[in-house]
Amino acid sequence: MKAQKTAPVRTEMAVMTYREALNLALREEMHRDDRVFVIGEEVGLYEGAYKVTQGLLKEFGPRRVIDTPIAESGFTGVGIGAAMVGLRPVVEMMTFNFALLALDQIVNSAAKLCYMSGGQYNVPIVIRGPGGPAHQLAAQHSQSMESYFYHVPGLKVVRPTTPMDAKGLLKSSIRDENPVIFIESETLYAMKGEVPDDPDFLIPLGQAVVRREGTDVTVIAYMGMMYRALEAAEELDKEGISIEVVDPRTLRPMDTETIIGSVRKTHRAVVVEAGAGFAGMGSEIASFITEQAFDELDAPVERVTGANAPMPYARNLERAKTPSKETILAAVRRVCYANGD
Amino acid sequence: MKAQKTAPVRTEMAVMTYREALNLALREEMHRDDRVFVIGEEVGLYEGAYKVTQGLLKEFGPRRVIDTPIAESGFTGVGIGAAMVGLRPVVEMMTFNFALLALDQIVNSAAKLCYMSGGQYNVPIVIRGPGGPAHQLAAQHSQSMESYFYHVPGLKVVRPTTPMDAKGLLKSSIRDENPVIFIESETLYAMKGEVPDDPDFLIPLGQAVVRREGTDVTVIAYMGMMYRALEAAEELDKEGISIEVVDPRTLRPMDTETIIGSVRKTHRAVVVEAGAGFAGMGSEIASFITEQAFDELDAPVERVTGANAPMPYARNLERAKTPSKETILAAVRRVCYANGD
Amino acid sequence: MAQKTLKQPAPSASGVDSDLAKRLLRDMMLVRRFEEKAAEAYALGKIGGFLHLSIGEEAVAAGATSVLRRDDYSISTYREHGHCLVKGSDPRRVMAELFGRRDGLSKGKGGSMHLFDKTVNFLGGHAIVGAHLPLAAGVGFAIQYRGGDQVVVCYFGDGAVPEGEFHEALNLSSLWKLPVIFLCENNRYAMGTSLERALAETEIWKFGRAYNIPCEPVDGMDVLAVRDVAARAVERARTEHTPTLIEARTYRFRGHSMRDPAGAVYRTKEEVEREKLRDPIVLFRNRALESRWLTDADVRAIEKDVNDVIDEAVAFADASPEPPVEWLLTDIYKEGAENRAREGAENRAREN
Amino acid sequence: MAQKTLKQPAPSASGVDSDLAKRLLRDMMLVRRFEEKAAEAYALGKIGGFLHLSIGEEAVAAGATSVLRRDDYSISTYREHGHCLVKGSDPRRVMAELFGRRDGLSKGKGGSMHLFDKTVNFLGGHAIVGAHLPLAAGVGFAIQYRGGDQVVVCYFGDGAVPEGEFHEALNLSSLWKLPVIFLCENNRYAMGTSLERALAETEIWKFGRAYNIPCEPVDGMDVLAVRDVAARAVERARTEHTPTLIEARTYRFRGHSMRDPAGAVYRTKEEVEREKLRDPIVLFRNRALESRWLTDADVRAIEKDVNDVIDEAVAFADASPEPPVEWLLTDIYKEGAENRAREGAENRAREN
Ligand SMILES: Cc1ncc(C[n+]2csc(CCOP(=O)(O)OP(=O)(O)O)c2C)c(N)n1
Ligand SMILES: Cc1ncc(C[n+]2csc(CCOP(=O)(O)OP(=O)(O)O)c2C)c(N)n1
Ligand SMILES: [Mg+2]
Ligand SMILES: [Mg+2]
Repeated sequence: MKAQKTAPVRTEMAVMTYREALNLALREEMHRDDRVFVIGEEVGLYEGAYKVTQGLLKEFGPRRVIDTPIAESGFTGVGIGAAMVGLRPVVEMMTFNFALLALDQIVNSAAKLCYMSGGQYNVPIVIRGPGGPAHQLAAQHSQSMESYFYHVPGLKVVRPTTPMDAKGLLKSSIRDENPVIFIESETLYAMKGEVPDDPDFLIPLGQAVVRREGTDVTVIAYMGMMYRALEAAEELDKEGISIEVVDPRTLRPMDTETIIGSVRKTHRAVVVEAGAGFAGMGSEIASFITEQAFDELDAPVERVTGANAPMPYARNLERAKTPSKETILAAVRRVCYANGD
Repeated sequence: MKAQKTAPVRTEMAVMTYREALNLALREEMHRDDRVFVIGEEVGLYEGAYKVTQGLLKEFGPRRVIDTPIAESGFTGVGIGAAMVGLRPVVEMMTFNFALLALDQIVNSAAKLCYMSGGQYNVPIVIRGPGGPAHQLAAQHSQSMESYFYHVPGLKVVRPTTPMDAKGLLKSSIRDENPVIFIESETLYAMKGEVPDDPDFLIPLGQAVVRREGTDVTVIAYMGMMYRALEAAEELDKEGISIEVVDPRTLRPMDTETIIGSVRKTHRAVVVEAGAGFAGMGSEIASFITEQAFDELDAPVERVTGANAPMPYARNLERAKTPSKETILAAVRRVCYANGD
Repeated sequence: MAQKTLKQPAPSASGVDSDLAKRLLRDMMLVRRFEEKAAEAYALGKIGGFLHLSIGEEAVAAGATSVLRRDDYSISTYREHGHCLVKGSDPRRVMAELFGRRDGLSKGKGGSMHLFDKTVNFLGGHAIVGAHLPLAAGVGFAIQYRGGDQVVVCYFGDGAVPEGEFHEALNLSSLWKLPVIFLCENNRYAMGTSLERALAETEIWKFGRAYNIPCEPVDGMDVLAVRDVAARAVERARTEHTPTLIEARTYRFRGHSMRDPAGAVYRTKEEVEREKLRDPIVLFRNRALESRWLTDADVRAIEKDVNDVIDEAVAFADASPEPPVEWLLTDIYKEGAENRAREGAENRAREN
Repeated sequence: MAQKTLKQPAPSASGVDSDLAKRLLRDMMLVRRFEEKAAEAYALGKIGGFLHLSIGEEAVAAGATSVLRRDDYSISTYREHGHCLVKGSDPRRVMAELFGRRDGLSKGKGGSMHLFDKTVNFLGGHAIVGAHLPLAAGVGFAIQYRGGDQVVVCYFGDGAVPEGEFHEALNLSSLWKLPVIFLCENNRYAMGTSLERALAETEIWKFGRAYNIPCEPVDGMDVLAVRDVAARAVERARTEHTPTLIEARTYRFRGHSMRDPAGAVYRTKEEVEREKLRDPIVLFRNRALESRWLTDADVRAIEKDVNDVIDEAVAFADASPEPPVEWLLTDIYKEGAENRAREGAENRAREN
């Protein structure tokens, strides 16, 4: 993987897991700002269902690390109410599947209070937790959840792909004045990477990053799909096809410029997403690329998406549900040879 | 407006409002099938907040027309449970804004039970009510709601634009074996149109309709936007630009063939939607058109969408929020003159 | 209107004096007059959308708010004109909001259902039934987090009780000992649905027992009774961080909204007429005169003052211009130019 | 297992005879053995995802189901192996489902958390905490709609009580008099959260009072006690359409799921060991022997039978093939070829 363009230059790097990077971000922000607190199911005594909040209760005590009953709408509403009057809650969804129970609070309260009050009340809340396909958790516990949020004016939506992003984007989200939906992934928590020590290291929301430079095809992908795209890129290298991989990192607001910039160079684009394809993130990305770079495209933008089905439990079906390296390879080859070249 | 292609030929037509057409569909299906019942807030004694269920309590009694307390998740769950064991509930959302409170039930129960049970239990439920922009109801009561549903495998999503469609599509939805999200519009209830008397008149889900034939540009639009598109078409006629208007009617499953067929003829397309544009229905329609008809497009597909903002209350801001005839005209002119011609 | 000194204890509900009587009567009459004028403006098309009047229910807002400090919070539903006005909001800016004008509390973006006023800690104006109960708990949480001694009053209707969020909010508030007063304005109907058709237990206050919190019913047409029960709840919340559930039994004299003609389907004319005999303003005015807290002249002075204030509010709202169309795209996010530039980009399709 | 004749009244809970004792012991042992073997298979990687064992809680499923007819319904959470098995499902097909194989109850698409069996009216297998309570009310609604006399038993955990849907479902069931038995398996923890940290009222059965429905606690380790209280509730539901809330006090001997190692953080070893002394199988076996309902030989025969049945279930599951990959796209909708063709089109991007 190429170095991130936004990585700070003079900072010390530590190697840690994605989970530890999130944990570090939380700790740093809680030290920095007493208004920041963490609330959710099992975040305290149990130290998080996925251990993202490990050690926080011990370090910050029960005033700032609050275990809740199972009442997603209730405790999300508590977070929003607290944010209205100036606190900075970080609400953990044990998994984002359960955020549907709080969706009214998120969409009709958090996202709209600033607007409806003419800017009097803003809602600086972060709602975070894992989402997306996980291992054999089946239909109710394994699904891409971002589609319920990125359409909504008033929300910001983040999907951090690397440990470094996990830290830098979570810190920016906590400091943001607006509601931020921050969707991690169970399948990435154990992944290791370099993370700056600097407690002021931030990655601004709304900036995409070029993960790998290339000249022939732009592949846009995030989270697990980004890593599959990198694998596909390595393989295509051998065939002499040079892939540029762009990771949006923030889905709302979307950094269209970086993506368009890359497509202007490569003239071909493939968008990969794990979720069911119909009207997903890929549709939007394909649309704005086509609108803004139509005359420079040598082939229609290809969407590689998960199958249009709920997530099955059986291992083999589950494997078939989500895009593989092979489906990415096939799509890239289509945009390369269908047209132009 | 051109006659609908799917309109039956030998049936008697009655002129009635969209509201009456829905009411007629409910009554016919309740007469036809004792398993059909209507449940929701104010559907009985009050005869519906928007009078769609007028007369039903008197005609069918309290066994089949059930007033509920304000408990959207609860009574939607009741509908789903009843459907699992063979009834055919029609659940009214007083307005679709409140469906967010029941979204978990809709997405994680209704849409997935058939799949998770390996086909043992299906959920023949219709969830219906008005959605979309309404007059000065502000951010929480005036928003496009279809985006929360059309992405979800296992659901069908219907948006009926005319009184005839209201009847034919609602009847098909009630007879469908699957959960159908049927989103009407407060702004259309009083609209009049011809509706077949035939109690077996059905419009199949998943069939788009050409509302107006034309040769130069295909405009895809539904609900209120469809009527604005027709107005724009009349105006453009005078300039010698011939518009074909296609109404998808069902958003999931989407009738891509009819839309692509039209675009193959016109080589240009504009998609109009009332909702906030980012990652909306227009993105999907623009995407599949581009994928499937790339070489035949003379210009990139244009999306005309509502502003990316919550709905404001003030009349002038509200007007500016939703696409107008003028924005449609401008988009059509762009696709006409930008390229090709 | 609300007390200005923060540490002063809430006045006892007994021992009514002339000042207090004036305030309570004035508050109720102000709300009544405001809403009568709003109804007229609605008929003239100056107000759009939904307009929900609290006429008949003014004693709840006036009584409860009279024991609050200015730095206490209140939060409400879409039927909130009264709650907002008695908390101290400028009637002119409230009316301008209903008119959808730039000088409205929310710049005209919220309307009648979404009044907010940060200057008096009025937290809205929420139109999803039940959704603001968890928000109230969150405000209570924040007070506790900061070690403050404020309280939050959360007004809601009987219709919110069957919603899941009622249960979640009460459980969390009890469990965490949050200083929240849940004040149910039980007007016996949620739109056209009477209590009996909505709840397995129609004595709403009894739900408090399930959560082990203090709870009681009160005559919501008696402003002093409301004041009394609210004073005790506020005291408990301030000193012991104990939430309370109060059921104020009241009645709305008008229809659910201006679109619901007096509600003849679901209740009888006789019932409405009978309830109007309990008009909280008439009841309290008579009592105040009888008890010599007020003279006839006092009442006339209040009446005139209120009429003037509301006339001025209407004139102000009428004179206030529409919000500039660019405001469509402001206040979506709280942030500087960078963010607005992005929103602008997303709105490209619309703008050109 | 469940009775076949529909109109026969439920047997009285007193007057235990040898047949009933055999059935109860066998049911509990079957569930225990099934789950022990499932745990082994999980360790071997044959079962994936989450696996939640009900070991220690078997008396609730066995006792309650013993008073149901085959045409009665039950519905449950993700900790539902026991509820499904005792309702009469074929252990081979249940195990195959856990293995994700084509002969599983749900063709391998549901897994451990989503068992469904239409042949025995077992309605799932729901993994969103609280979400199946309204579904249960809906099934009760359908029974009433059709004028039937079936009942539905809805199992749920103590963790579901703070959820809004608990409140909504109980209110609706009471209001509409639905034949639903809400059977809370209170094992004192929701994952790592003890009752005291989740609920303002820890005596869960008392919530029934708020909805004016019959409610009582029962020792969930005593299969006869559960049977007794369930029998009364079923009788009320069948004849009077009255819902009931039962709180069965039980304990899970294992961790929350296979990924939670026995749960050492949130409870003490001593507590777990102490609770294990109340093992419902041991308690009932001893009592059955003492009461001469069963002989040692009976117990040994049941043990052998159960072991054989479960061994066979494992062998069956092992032998069952993976579902064909085309099944990824079936059962999304119940319909004919037309619809699947459309799904196919939508999946174009993936397939080529
Ligand atoms: C969640 C939700 N469901 C439905 C509605 C529509 N609705 C608006 S007000 C109302 C009745 C509320 O009655 P109540 O809580 O008693 O308050 P009241 O109007 O009597 O003051 C309903 C059903 C809504 N706004 N929100
Ligand atoms: C709505 C929702 N929130 C959170 C979860 C995650 N979760 C799964 S099981 C569980 C604990 C449930 O405890 P309880 O209801 O007591 O049942 P038990 O596991 O003890 O049988 C939690 C929090 C979930 N599945 N659904
Ligand atoms: Mg009411
Ligand atoms: Mg438990």
